[in-house]
Amino acid sequence: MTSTMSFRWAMLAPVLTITGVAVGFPLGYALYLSLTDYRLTSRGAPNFIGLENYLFVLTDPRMWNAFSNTLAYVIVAVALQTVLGLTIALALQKQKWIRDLTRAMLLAPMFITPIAVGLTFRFLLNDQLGAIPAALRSIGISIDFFGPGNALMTLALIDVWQWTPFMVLLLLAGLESIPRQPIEAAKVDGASAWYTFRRVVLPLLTPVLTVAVLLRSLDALKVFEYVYATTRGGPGIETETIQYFTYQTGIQFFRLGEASAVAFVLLAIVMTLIVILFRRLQRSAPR
Amino acid sequence: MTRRTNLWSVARALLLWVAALTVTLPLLWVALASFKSPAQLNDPGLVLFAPNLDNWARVLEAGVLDAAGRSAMVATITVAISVVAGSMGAYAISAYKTGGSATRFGILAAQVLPPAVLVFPFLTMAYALRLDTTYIPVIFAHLSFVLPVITWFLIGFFDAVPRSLEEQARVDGFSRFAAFRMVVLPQVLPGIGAAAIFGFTLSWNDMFYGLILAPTQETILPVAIAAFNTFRGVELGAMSAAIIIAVVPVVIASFFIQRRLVQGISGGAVKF
Amino acid sequence: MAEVRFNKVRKKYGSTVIVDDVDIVFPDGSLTVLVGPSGCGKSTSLRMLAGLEEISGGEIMIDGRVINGLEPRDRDIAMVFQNYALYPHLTVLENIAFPLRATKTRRADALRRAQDVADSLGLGALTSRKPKDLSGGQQQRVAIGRAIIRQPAVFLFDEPLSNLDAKLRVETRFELLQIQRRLGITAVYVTHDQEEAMTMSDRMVVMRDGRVAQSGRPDEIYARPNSVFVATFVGSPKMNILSGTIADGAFTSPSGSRIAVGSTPAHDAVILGVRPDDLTLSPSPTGTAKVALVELLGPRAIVHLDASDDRLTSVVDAAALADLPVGALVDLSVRPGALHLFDPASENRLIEV
Amino acid sequence: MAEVRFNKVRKKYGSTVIVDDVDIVFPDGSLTVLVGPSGCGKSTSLRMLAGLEEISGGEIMIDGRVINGLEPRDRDIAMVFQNYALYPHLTVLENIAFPLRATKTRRADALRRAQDVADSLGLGALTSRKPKDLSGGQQQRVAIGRAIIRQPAVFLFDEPLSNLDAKLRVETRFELLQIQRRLGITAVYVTHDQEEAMTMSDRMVVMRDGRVAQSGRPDEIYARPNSVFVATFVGSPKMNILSGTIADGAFTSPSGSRIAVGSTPAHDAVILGVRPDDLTLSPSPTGTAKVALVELLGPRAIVHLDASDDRLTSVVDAAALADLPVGALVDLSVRPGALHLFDPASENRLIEV
Amino acid sequence: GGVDAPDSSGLGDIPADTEGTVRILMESVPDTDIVVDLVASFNETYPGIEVEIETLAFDQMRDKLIASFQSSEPAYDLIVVDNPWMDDFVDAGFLEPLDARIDSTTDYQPEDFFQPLVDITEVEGVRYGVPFYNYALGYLYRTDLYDEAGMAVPNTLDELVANVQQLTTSDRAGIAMQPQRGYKIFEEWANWLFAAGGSIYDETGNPTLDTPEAAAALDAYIEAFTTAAPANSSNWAFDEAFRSVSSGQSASMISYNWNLPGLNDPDGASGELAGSFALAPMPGGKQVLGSWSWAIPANSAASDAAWAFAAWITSPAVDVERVVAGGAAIRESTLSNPTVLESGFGEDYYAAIIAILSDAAPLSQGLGGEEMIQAVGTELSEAVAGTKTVEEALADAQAAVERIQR
Ligand SMILES: Nc1ncnc2c1ncn2[C@@H]1O[C@H](COP(=O)(O)OP(=O)(O)OP(=O)(O)O)[C@@H](O)[C@H]1O
Ligand SMILES: Nc1ncnc2c1ncn2[C@@H]1O[C@H](COP(=O)(O)OP(=O)(O)OP(=O)(O)O)[C@@H](O)[C@H]1O
Ligand SMILES: [Mg+2]
Ligand SMILES: [Mg+2]
Repeated sequence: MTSTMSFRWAMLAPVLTITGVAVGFPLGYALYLSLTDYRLTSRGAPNFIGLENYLFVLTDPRMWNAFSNTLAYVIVAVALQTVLGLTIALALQKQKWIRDLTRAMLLAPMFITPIAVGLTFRFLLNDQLGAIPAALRSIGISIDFFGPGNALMTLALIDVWQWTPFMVLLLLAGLESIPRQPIEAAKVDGASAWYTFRRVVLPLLTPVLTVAVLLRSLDALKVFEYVYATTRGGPGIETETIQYFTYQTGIQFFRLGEASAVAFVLLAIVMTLIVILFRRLQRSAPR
Repeated sequence: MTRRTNLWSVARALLLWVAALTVTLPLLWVALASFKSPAQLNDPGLVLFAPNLDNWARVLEAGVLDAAGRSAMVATITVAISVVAGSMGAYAISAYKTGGSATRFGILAAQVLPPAVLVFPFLTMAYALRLDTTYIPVIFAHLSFVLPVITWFLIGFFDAVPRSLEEQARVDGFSRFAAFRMVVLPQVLPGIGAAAIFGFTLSWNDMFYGLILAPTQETILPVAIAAFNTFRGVELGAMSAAIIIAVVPVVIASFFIQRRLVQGISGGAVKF
Repeated sequence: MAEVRFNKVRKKYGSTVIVDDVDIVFPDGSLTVLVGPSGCGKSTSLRMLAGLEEISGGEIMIDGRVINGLEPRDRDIAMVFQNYALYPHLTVLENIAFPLRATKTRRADALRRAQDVADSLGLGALTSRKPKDLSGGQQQRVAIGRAIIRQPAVFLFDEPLSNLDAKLRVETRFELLQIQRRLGITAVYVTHDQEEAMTMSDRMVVMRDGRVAQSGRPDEIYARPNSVFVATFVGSPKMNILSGTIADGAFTSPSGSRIAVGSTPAHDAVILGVRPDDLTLSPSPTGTAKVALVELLGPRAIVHLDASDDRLTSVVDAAALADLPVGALVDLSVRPGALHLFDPASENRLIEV
Repeated sequence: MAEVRFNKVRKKYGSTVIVDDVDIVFPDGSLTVLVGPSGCGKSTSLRMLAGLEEISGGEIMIDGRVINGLEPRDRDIAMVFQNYALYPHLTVLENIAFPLRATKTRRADALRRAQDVADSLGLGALTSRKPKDLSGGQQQRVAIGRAIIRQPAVFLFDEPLSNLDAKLRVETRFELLQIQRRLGITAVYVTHDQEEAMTMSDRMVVMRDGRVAQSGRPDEIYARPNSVFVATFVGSPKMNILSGTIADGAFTSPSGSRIAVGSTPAHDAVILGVRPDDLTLSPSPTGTAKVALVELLGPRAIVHLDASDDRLTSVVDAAALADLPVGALVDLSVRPGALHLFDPASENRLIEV
Repeated sequence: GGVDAPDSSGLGDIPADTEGTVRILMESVPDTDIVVDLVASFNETYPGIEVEIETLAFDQMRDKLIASFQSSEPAYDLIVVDNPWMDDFVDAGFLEPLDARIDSTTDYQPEDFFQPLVDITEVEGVRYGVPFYNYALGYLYRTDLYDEAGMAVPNTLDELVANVQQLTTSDRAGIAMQPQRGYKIFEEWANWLFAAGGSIYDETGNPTLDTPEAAAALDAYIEAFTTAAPANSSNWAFDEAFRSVSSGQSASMISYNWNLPGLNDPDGASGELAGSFALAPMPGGKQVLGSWSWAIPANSAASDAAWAFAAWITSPAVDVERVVAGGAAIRESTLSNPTVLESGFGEDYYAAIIAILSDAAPLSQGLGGEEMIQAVGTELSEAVAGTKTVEEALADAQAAVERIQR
């Protein structure tokens, strides 16, 4: 029906308009900058240099290092959050006692600006000043949380602390909106709790779960504040993430054109990954 | 009921306790820190001490409350716009698979691009439109990531609403939009609530855009909090107090929002 | 108020044709029952008429106007869905009153009228419940209430009474009929209940695999089904069907079953249909059929018979059962004039016998 | 395999009692039909038995073991839900195979058996569809398939055939019965279909407002309903009920309707019940009742009569209709021995007449 | 002049009746607070000039400052500039040359500024700023512990390592170090480099980071870190080190000279340990210098008024007030001023500062200062983390600096 078309586009119009302005313009502008030698310290029109920035960043091992750091970080953080978030959401769903309070409490970490979270953990995890190493020492464990080999995982754990609540929030809402009947049917069909969960609850939760993982991954991809507040990319370049790398290149070192190129390389890779993954998922989805 | 059930409920309670402690202990530490003097701050084990209000005085004097008010305003406007536009968009995407991958994923672009790259175009725009003394640039910058997130957030929820409800409403004499607003939307209220809470935190927590795009002298909360991270060290006490100011009201608000929304919907859909 | 017309209407899902060039006329003010086997396209036809399903070909017209592209709300239709589709967030009363909100009725008025409708459907005490706290039958009645609160041009009912008990079903059916008759609203009614189909309808349309198999007055269709399919589909228990030959006032099947058919002309190869009610049994020690099973239905009973390789059923008065113990041998004959003959190749009805 | 016993079972939602101290025995291997008006607590009873609803009081026992606290999966039960409750994300085949997969049957085996079940239910061609792409009746059959693929101790059927057409319904009913009989599985069957209730069941339980109104063999209940409620609920069209007096072989209602009742002893005040099939009409110019409406049901017809202020129905052979045009006057009499008398105060059955 | 003039008048002496608003962006540190407190007294001289000071944390300030340069409208009229930015800002034309103003300001005594601070404000012979405050480093140590151990302040790098090793006990580290990647480790290690006799640049401005001196310095640095620094401190920066020292968990640190008053403040972080800290120049006498300078943006809307304020606040008389209040030194004369010696933080402290400031060098010269610092800091961090050998790290650092200079 033709009205279907016009209706759906009318429904999309506000999002498209706002994102068109709020995303489209900066995006286009940044794309333009990525093709120039623009520096923050340059005044007047920058020079158009074609793909030079792209050639440079694509061959820059530092960018690829930042990329793989970020990837490792995202995978570890989001995987942990998903598992923990789902477990906690399931537990919370069944909880009766002071449930609203518990729910609100568990969300608290989300409401702290990440830079403050990073700073707080920088001290909480400090060997001499922090409570956590002190507690660990009492059971004979000594870890250099931000030391070589550990720092990236520590940052991922901070991310887990702050953002598992997001997973809980989303998945809890998702769990509450899945129909009860199939679950009852599964019980009667003799399925164990685990089988019911795996074969009924999980598939029905897939749309929400997918969105949760997607959003969280994209957000984790932007990890900057924790790095900034704690390791500044060290030791060595172990925790240099793509965002930190772009920030340094673009703002600290003034080379915004080059930083924009990094951003678009990232965008291209991420979008390709998302679209491929979604095609896969869509094929196996219930709808 | 049975032993297995008991075991599971014990495990569940245990899990929730561990989760609650993991969340609260660092916050408790922060709360304690906000009452400590600089010397006391260096002693992690110190729990019993004479609380001192210097940090709080310092934070109030630094205008953190005003900053919180400004942040709340920016976040509220951002979220209000995002929820309205986002729920409509999410519905269109969910129900009609509209727009193909280009539209669906395109709106996520701002979610991937580093703020460090996007902020200068925003700034240029703000200067060009002479909006640099208003909050509009900040709100726009926040919309660039909150709106897509809320839209995506809601897609999964709209997916779960049976189409027959909307169809019934249309047969009952409503336009598609009225059917959406009066029948479909209420089914996803918990999702909208969750999305709004999340969108709010994204805006509430953003420091970078706020720093560069907000009007001079009128900092928003994360900037104010980050300001305690000075060249001469982190003012842990004051920052802790500011964190408490940032967290407590939002936790309380989300408590009521969640409770209302969950009560409002009272269970899922029937018979489809 | 409105004549509805299907004009070569067609519906495809992908390459599967679900509704295949259907032509039907629903006369103004009539109630037409749509019957057919599960999956034959009844719901799909209603949904196309309601505007919920795109039409792949042909035209649907209301009062001569093609409405193919029209939004449901511009079609002035009320519908009871097969799966109820109640609004989970609204109470019973609000569910019923909901369509009035589209017509900008004042809230108080709407709720008062909804209360009346609820009362008439025996839901008066449940008006403040949410759908999930209702039984299946109660939910179905709410769905009916929601449809009848308006006075649309066309009513669409998709098995609206399937979850009601016999007593309530008769009452509700009566209620629906009254409203439909009083307001002269054209109604299309899908049902699986033979009694409903026979008693309610002005017209009956039998569908099969997305096509119209036969349409007409229900008693006509019952009396003169135009194909084996319609013959076995309409009427319960279903018509006995046998292939064989007719000669000398008797039908004989290849396996040897014998049924007396009176003065019917001879046929070499024919399909014979006889409704269980028209198959009379006379106990006889030389009978060719044997009583296999007797199902008591209150005043009557269904007698299942083994006649050589054929399995036949007959409906007899419970009073006659004494003579028909399981294992008894009987002679079969057909009540005069109650014989149906079909062509063995096309399975279509033969010219009147 | 299993005897199921309800022992003062009670269910409350908040303060509303939905099932009220119900005692029922479902003998091992029997099929018991549960009937009752919409909302009387049938589904709730099944759900309690399945373990989906907590029991507010009393005990449910399977084979003498109290199962109140048991998880559904430990009760060894299969159920067809009133609303189907299919798994929306699984195909038809996977839906049917689910119970086997859940109990650790190998995938290939499970799917093979599911394919057999699907074929037997006429779903063979639809096995790779998702539920949303099925018609109502097809969905219901998938739900049935899912229940019968296992061999549980107890079958629970909640209106499993309500969305099937008459023909398919008879076939499926037969299929279900065969499985149940062959495996000797205790079955509880909720239905609104009188024919189903009468023909399928070994035992019938009539519920009313959360209580058992009567239970016993279906033909017994039909023949000797113990209350006006059961009398009118079982049997279709429903029993004619009149209050009045009996004297001199005739019943007279206050408004003056007269029915010949043979040699029944006199009663001052009594409720008389007579099934439409047992009410015989003899056209007579002095008849006390008038034909108001005739509904043709194929071989028979329902005749609606105005007798003074009472409205009565009678079922007559279609052949007899010629004598009964609308407006004709008739005398009423009751077939011998087919009279039901109830106490006007308690509405309970009077000792045999 | 006299009124707001977008184009600079270049005047040194600004008339007292000048009117205008000076918007200043400053870092939120105690030195800024002192400046803020002095504004009232400035307005006694210049009643028509309104001074609006916006303060931000270091990193925020930098981002904001750069953003403000993008605007066509002037956002700030007077700014403070950190030394690594100076060349880049000048190169971009952001700053107004101040030679004329400095030279024509009556009684300004620019030669009184410590020379290393002035050097930083000079790009290719032109001065673009006047010093605001310094953050030169020095060796901060616990006198009580040194006395207890009978040790003297180290004079060589080897002595430094030996001392801190000797000061290390099971519950106290000999030296709290700051090996955080980037700025921090470079800023700290450069002091070791100077102490080893090395330098960052040679006379012609070429980097000299892969010299034997540098290797020795880095070896010593790593040795001290592994043997005398607190456990698990590979990510430490200033904050952690300061807290460790002030809480008595470390015996010494290399840090900004102006930390001493804070450490010795009984109301400060050190509590009972206050008073037992002292400051010394690095072994070898040369240390790293950081410095903030006042500068006037080229697009300042009130450059005269801005200069009036900058010149006033850095004038010899006001400087005394500022230093007495706790501000970091910029003028030699101030440190020998009797008022300062009496009411300040003690003669020893000022003597040490004079020594420190007379031989100190910044981390970077020329364009790309920030990037150069980060690059070297990264390589040093690799060496400490053990992912590169000392030689590799230094060679890579050298190469990185050469690349950035190009
Ligand atoms: N959650 C609930 N809260 C309150 N009342 C409920 C709830 N669920 C069901 N009921 C009520 O309990 C009664 C019994 O419901 P049940 O579903 O058992 O009826 P039923 O006999 O199966 O009826 P039907 O034939 O219509 O399916 C109904 O009156 C229903 O309204
Ligand atoms: N989305 C779909 N894709 C493919 N086939 C479909 C889809 N929806 C329905 N069908 C098929 O279309 C046919 C007609 O369905 P419809 O619902 O109209 O049947 P129906 O006559 O109402 O049957 P019932 O009596 O069982 O409700 C069915 O065979 C069904 O399987
Ligand atoms: Mg249907
Ligand atoms: Mg029910």
